[in-house]
Amino acid sequence: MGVRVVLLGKLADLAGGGELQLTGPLDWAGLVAGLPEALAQAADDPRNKVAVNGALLADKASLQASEGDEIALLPPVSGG
Amino acid sequence: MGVRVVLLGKLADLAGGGELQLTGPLDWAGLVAGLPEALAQAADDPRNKVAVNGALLADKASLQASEGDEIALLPPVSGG
Amino acid sequence: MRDIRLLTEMFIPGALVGPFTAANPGLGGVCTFVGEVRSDGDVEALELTHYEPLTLPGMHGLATQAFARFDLMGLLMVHRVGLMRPGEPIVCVSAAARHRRDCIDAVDFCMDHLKSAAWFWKRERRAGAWHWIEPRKDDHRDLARW
Amino acid sequence: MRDIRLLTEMFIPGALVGPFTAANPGLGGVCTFVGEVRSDGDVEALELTHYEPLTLPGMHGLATQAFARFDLMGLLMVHRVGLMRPGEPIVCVSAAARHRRDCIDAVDFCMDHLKSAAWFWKRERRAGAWHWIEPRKDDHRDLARW
Repeated sequence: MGVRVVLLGKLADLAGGGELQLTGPLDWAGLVAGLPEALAQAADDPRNKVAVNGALLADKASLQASEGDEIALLPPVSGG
Repeated sequence: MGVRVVLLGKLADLAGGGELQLTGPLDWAGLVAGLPEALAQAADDPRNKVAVNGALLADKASLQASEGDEIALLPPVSGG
Repeated sequence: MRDIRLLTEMFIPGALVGPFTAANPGLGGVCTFVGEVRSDGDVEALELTHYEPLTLPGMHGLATQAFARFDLMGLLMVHRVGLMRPGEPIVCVSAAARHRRDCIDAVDFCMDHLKSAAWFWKRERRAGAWHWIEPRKDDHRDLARW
Repeated sequence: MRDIRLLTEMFIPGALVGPFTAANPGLGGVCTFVGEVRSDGDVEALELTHYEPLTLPGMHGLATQAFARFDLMGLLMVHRVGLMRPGEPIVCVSAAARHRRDCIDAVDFCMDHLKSAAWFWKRERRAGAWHWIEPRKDDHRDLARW
């Protein structure tokens, strides 16, 4: 089943696509370790937010994702 | 020919109509003396403005109108 | 592109704003305010009187101030005079600009000044009797913001 | 009356604002902002990506804040996603209220927050190549006003 990692904005470019599959369970360190190198470096930018199953995390370090969960990596927005 | 006196807003009600004809030349005291009593009292309200031939006067006391001129008495506006 | 009008008949704001927007190609934003006659309980009608030698020059002067103050591409300022019923539009101000802040602020500025500084007198008919409307304190406070 | 939409196809703001205005009888004013894709020199197209589990709830949350903060009768908030060409509308926010200040401020508030706090990512195609747009410093300054 795996953990679905959704990449938004320019993070999708760094990943070569909008989505990755990793194996759970995953904490923040485990997630970063599983990302392609360019993306792993960018993911640590403190301006990026993380959501699990559509709920934003106050702190990336608190990430806990299990098989079947969806993690989203969200760079700063530029809407409107 | 006379001096045409145009009354706006509630000043028209006090005059019983939107327009009066007076005989020129007229300064401010002469104008007030020629107005119906209720209107004469209201005209002195410092919030009222006076225009001669479409040009606002900075100071009512500077009014000088000749035969053929149009004086407008303008109470505070309530537009929009 | 400046379009300033005094109208004596009912108008449809959308019929003015659509062509106005199209007349300013390259814009980034359009802000529009439409004021209507409120159905305040027993208000049957509203009448707006103006003094023609001052009204239209006053609106053009206000438009000139808005163009000087904000980075605008276009300004539409339309005001009704005469007799209106609840639900009818009284005023429509629309500003087109490359950036959002300019067009929103320009509409805000024009409305504050139209309400308190333009040459209109308003009265309402309630239960068959006409009542003049005095300027509200809010209007003076709004003007002091600029 | 609250109408919040994410649209994947081109829309005509006037076709939304007319019915929205009619759906709020008794209003005193309607303020509308429409943002369009600016024809900035060589921009060929704009693409807006969003993260669906956050976008629409985010817009509803913003509408709830606006209703709590301003005395509104209705709020329309429509945002495009997907691929757009210069001249096409991206966003339309319209607020109906009994009084002018509430509807103008509500539109201003929603636009400031939509630009900087909603979950959209924007990129432009120039000379065939896509470029991500970063949030502008102005947007953060605008947010700090509230």
